[in-house]
Amino acid sequence: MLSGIQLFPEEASTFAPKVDALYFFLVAVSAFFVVLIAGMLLFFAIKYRRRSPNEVGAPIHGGLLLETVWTVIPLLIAMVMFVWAADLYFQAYKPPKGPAINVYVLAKQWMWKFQHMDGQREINELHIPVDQRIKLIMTSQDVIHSFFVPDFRVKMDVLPGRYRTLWFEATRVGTYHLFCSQYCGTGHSRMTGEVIVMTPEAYAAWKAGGVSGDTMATAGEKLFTNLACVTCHNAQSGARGPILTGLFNQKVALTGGHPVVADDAYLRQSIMNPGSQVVAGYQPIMPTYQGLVNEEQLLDLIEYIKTLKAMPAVPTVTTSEPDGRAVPKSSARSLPVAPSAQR
Amino acid sequence: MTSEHIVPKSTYYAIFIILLVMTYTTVQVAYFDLGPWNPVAALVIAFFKASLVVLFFMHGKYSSKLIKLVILGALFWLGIMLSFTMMDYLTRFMG
Amino acid sequence: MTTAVLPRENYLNTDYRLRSWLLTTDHKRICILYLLTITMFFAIGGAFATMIRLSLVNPAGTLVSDETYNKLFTMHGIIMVFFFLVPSIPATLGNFLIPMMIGAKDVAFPKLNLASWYIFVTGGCFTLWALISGGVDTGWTFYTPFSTLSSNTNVSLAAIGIFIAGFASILTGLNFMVTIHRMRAPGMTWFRMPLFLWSMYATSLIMVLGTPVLAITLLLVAAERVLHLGIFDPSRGGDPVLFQHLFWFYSHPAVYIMIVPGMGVTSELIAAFSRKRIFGYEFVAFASLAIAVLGFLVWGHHLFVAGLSIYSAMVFSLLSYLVAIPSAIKVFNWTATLYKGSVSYATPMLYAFGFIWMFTIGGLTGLFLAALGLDVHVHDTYFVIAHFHYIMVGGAIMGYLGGLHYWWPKMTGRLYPEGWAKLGALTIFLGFNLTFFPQFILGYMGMPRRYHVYPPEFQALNVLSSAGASVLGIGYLIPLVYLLWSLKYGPIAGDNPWGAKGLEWTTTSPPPTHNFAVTPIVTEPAYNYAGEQEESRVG
Amino acid sequence: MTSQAAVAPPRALQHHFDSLEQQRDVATLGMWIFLVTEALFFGGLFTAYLVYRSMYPHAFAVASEHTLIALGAANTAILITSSLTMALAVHAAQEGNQKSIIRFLVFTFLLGTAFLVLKGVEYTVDMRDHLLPGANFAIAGANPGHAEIFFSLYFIMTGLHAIHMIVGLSLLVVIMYMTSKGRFSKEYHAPVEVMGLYWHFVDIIWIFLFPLLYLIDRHK
Ligand code: HEA
Ligand code: HEA
Ligand code: HEC
Ligand code: CUA
Ligand SMILES: [Cu+2]
Repeated sequence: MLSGIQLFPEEASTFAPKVDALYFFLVAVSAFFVVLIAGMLLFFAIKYRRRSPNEVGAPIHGGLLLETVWTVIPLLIAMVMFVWAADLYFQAYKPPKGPAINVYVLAKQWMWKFQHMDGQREINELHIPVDQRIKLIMTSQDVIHSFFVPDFRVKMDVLPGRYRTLWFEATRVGTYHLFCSQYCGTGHSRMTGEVIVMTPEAYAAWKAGGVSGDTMATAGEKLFTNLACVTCHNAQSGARGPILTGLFNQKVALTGGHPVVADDAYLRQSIMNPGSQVVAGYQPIMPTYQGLVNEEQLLDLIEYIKTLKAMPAVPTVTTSEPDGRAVPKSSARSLPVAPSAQR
Repeated sequence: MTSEHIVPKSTYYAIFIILLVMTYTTVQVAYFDLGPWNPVAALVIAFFKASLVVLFFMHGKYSSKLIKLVILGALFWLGIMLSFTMMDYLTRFMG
Repeated sequence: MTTAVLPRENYLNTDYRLRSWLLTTDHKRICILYLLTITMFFAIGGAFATMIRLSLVNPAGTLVSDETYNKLFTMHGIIMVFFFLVPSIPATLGNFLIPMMIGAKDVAFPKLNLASWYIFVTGGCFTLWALISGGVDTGWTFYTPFSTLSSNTNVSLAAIGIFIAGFASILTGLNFMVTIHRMRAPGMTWFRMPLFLWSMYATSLIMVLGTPVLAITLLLVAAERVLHLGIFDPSRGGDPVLFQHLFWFYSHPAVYIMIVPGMGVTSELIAAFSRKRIFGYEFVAFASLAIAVLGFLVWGHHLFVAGLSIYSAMVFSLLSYLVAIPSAIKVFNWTATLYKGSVSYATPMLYAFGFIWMFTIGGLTGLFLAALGLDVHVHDTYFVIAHFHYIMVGGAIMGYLGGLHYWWPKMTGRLYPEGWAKLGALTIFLGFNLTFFPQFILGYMGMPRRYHVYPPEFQALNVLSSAGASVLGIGYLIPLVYLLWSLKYGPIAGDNPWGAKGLEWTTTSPPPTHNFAVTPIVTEPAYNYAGEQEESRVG
Repeated sequence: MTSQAAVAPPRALQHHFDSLEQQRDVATLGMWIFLVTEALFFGGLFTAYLVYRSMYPHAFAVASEHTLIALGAANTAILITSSLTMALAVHAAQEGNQKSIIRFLVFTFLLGTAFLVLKGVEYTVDMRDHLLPGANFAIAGANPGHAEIFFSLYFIMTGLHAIHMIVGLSLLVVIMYMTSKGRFSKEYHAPVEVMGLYWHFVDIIWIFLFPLLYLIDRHK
């Protein structure tokens, strides 16, 4: 598909034509001003060229009307650009509610690792179905990287210690470049890959053939047992740690701090640095798992915790509700409040 | 701005006493639980102390308009740096 | 203009010993010192650029290794920005002209002025040392945590070098501000000042207010590397984006340090070569100050995809559009100045045209980048590279070269050869556009910047760009050669070869050490070519 | 400077100025602008501090309790006193009283030195208590990473302040020497004044550092 001299990227996502429309508007405005200014410069330069060595220019000082015109008109044009572009940005960076395929992205020097809910793991290749919303939950293991698919017109920096969410919907079957666009060291320009957009059928076939192990949630569940998390986090009365069911996306009251929402970053922090955010009513006895779990296992654990809904047990759907809003607000966990918490 | 203003020594001593008292106060205040007002109190006092130093010890009060402008400029730019940076951090987790 | 000999006594021939140069406090000699130093840095930076372009001819990147390539663009960026373009116009033309234009004998702090040069050279030596002893590979932006935790090159050394050179910038800015406030000749009110001075004042303001923040930021990076402190370290809960805030708090305003002086020069050139007062003088003057102030409010536009809050991004985008307005005002006023002027096509004027045109293109593409939804696509691609080279190479350097040609007769007493100069200007213009226009297309197609190897479909445009760079390189050599030649063989210029207005043209070329035989008394506004009486105004 | 030859104008007048008045004015303006740059220099650190304190209020509160408030408070008092003596030195200069200038400069110098000595003691104790960020860092009751950020800021901020003190002390020595050579008079004493501005500024920085680093949440 990439043949000959190409001067324009493909439009392969729902977002791409929108960006291109804005781009063409800007090109048009720019062309207009460039031609206007270059043209006037040349025109005046020729028309009023110096005809005798001692000639001087006319005594013109300025004009308020003109100044106003060329302040206000560019300002208005600029405001159009601003509003248009800001709207697009919010579309790109605020994931819409509703079903989506979640994929975890782990960036490291110098490769991309993808983990699908069903357990498929890929390196530098991302298989996705066409015409479906994809949500990437991305983090980095070392330095800053950036996830960039030009043909989709999407890009987002991937930061260590933070989870960021990028979404898109591919509209065309094909293979597209994936670049790391934030400089990340020696192999930066080799930290590339491919996004393979497939028909639903092909995608289903790929998924069926490609399972290399457990789903993320299952893998997480195993870890939860193997790492002895269950010894403290269980439903028995007198358990030493808070019950984690339905935790995701709920407000958590903390000792000595404002309440926070239990998002991906919070869960990660709770496991890596338990002491930093101590749930109100509990003692800071949970050990840190820094060094014991790697970023990938962390993602599994988090995915497992997310699936712990107030309802039955481990769900196996690939299209989990984004932001876990499925949990009714009323089913918020009852926090055991020890008397000591009421300081 | 042409003729130099000589501040009487008594003013310096008075400011000095106020500064010491404020230092004592700020330490004492820190031991009271004022909730969110603790840092506010500490900063108000610090700002007050700094203003006294600028205005009297550094003769800010008696200086030319230009120098007053320079001082305000510094505050303004510090304000930009602090507020625009915090603008990011305070709205990151909104919606 | 009758005599064909150089003035017997001038700042160049008072004393020929090296000592008299190295210990001079004469702002004009300090200008020459800077001129030599930054030309050297430009050549070094240009050499790196040549290597970059050579390597990019081949998509497989076989010419140099990945590490080397990364060091190439890092050192290219660092040297060009901090050691060439930031000091370029202020430290050379600014130094030479500010006292002359306000009718003073020297800047406010002559010794400090010399000290600034030594500080600059010291910083330069540190950076060159970092370069020779293995290089740096962080990009000129030093993003953490790569620079603090990952890179194992001479980051600290380079950071310290920039830190030191930063103080030269701060002290120069401080010196200029005080000079413009306090050293003006009788009658030289603010609104009689040439626009170059307004632009230098605005530039100085940015240098003084921005550079210290860069200094502390780089110091933190060095401290994190050397002392293992943790300010930006994500494994301790530090936020790498905070580094970006602090870095761009300086580095966005710094882009205006690089362009506003060029704008000032362009104002002078347009006025002198159309023999006319700049249209809307006050608007152009205040536009400089507006850029300086607003320029501090937009740094977040470098962080749109970096993890900035989207609301904050919106504010920064809005303000980025606002800061474009004063630039627009300037462009329109320059154009309007030509109307009913007496336009000459001398080489400096050609550079002024080039400046306006290239700056307009560069500036307008800045609007693409400030557009939030679009920046998501073009951020960190060659589109950005093309944007800033259009402004910095097409704009700022053309302004610098134009100014250098215009004041060359004043600085040296001799004229450059006009025919060669026009050829040089044309070559630079063509070479430049051939180099950087294809990069806009490359960028929109998605070629990321700082890429050593790239997919083969980008090759054609890259080859075109490299071809342009060769033309550009030759273009820069032309002025270098004939300007050197003119030092000895150029025709004697006389006091005012252009028939221009301005105090600097009232003294001899080259001027005497104390600039003016008697302190001038100013009675008319700048650019009074038409010989008007001034409506009375208090400054 | 070069103008020793000129007889009529005062010896201290540099050739490119018209009057001592202008010269003094220029010197103070220059110093004030320099102090603005210093303010922004520390401003970067204050920004970092504000960001992290707002992110990790708990860790900052806990970590701050480990600073030595008695030494910090004593040092605050010392610096304020040194500012007083510095102001009095400038006063003496304005009155042309050579002896007083020297006397007050010496006081200032001694107080400044005392500050640094106490600070040194404090650093020693801090390091003994494992508060220096790095491998040996240890703290109870807070996330060690976040507390390390606090102490990184603590050491950088107080360290840079201390460096400014050292520069100030060196400049004091120069000014004392100039005074002893009889350079200053009622008419010309700009260097003393400029020195004073710098010294007070360093004091102001400390006035902010003290509550920010030592006084978070002492009431626990
Ligand atoms: C001298 C240098 C210089 C100058 C003057 C500018 C000027 C501008 N820059 Fe640029 N910029 C850089 C140097 C410069 N820039 C550099 C070096 C980088 C990259 C750094 C890096 O990452 O390494 C960069 C990156 C950069 C980005 C970040 C891109 C990214 O990384 O994703 C953005 C985003 O907003 C931006 C915007 C602007 C804008 C809006 C202006 C405006 O000031 C331009 C204003 C001018 C005009 C608009 C033209 C004249 C006006 C008219 C002809 C009238 C018509 C006008 C309207 C309709 C409004 N620039
Ligand atoms: C002032 C700033 C400035 C200037 C003038 C230039 C000039 C040039 N730059 Fe660049 N450039 C930057 C600032 C600048 N640049 C920055 C900040 C970056 C980003 C770095 C980063 O990502 O970190 C960058 C990055 C950058 C890249 C992208 C690299 C990448 O991302 O992978 C490229 C690629 O083409 C490039 C090319 C060029 C070229 C061809 C020139 C040409 O204009 C140069 C032409 C000059 C010469 C060829 C020298 C001519 C020689 C002489 C006149 C003298 C001979 C003298 C003696 C013998 C004494 N530059
Ligand atoms: C020694 C007992 C213990 C073990 C083992 C333990 N935890 Fe915890 N955990 C706690 C306690 C106590 C708390 C509440 C106090 C706190 O927040 O630190 C907690 C809190 C949490 C929270 C935050 C809960 C909330 O309501 O906000 C998460 C998430 C968590 N643990 C996950 C894990 C995981 C995953 C593991 C295993 C890899 C694990 N824990 C192992 C005791 C433990
Ligand atoms: Cu990863 Cu660039
Ligand atoms: Cu910018």
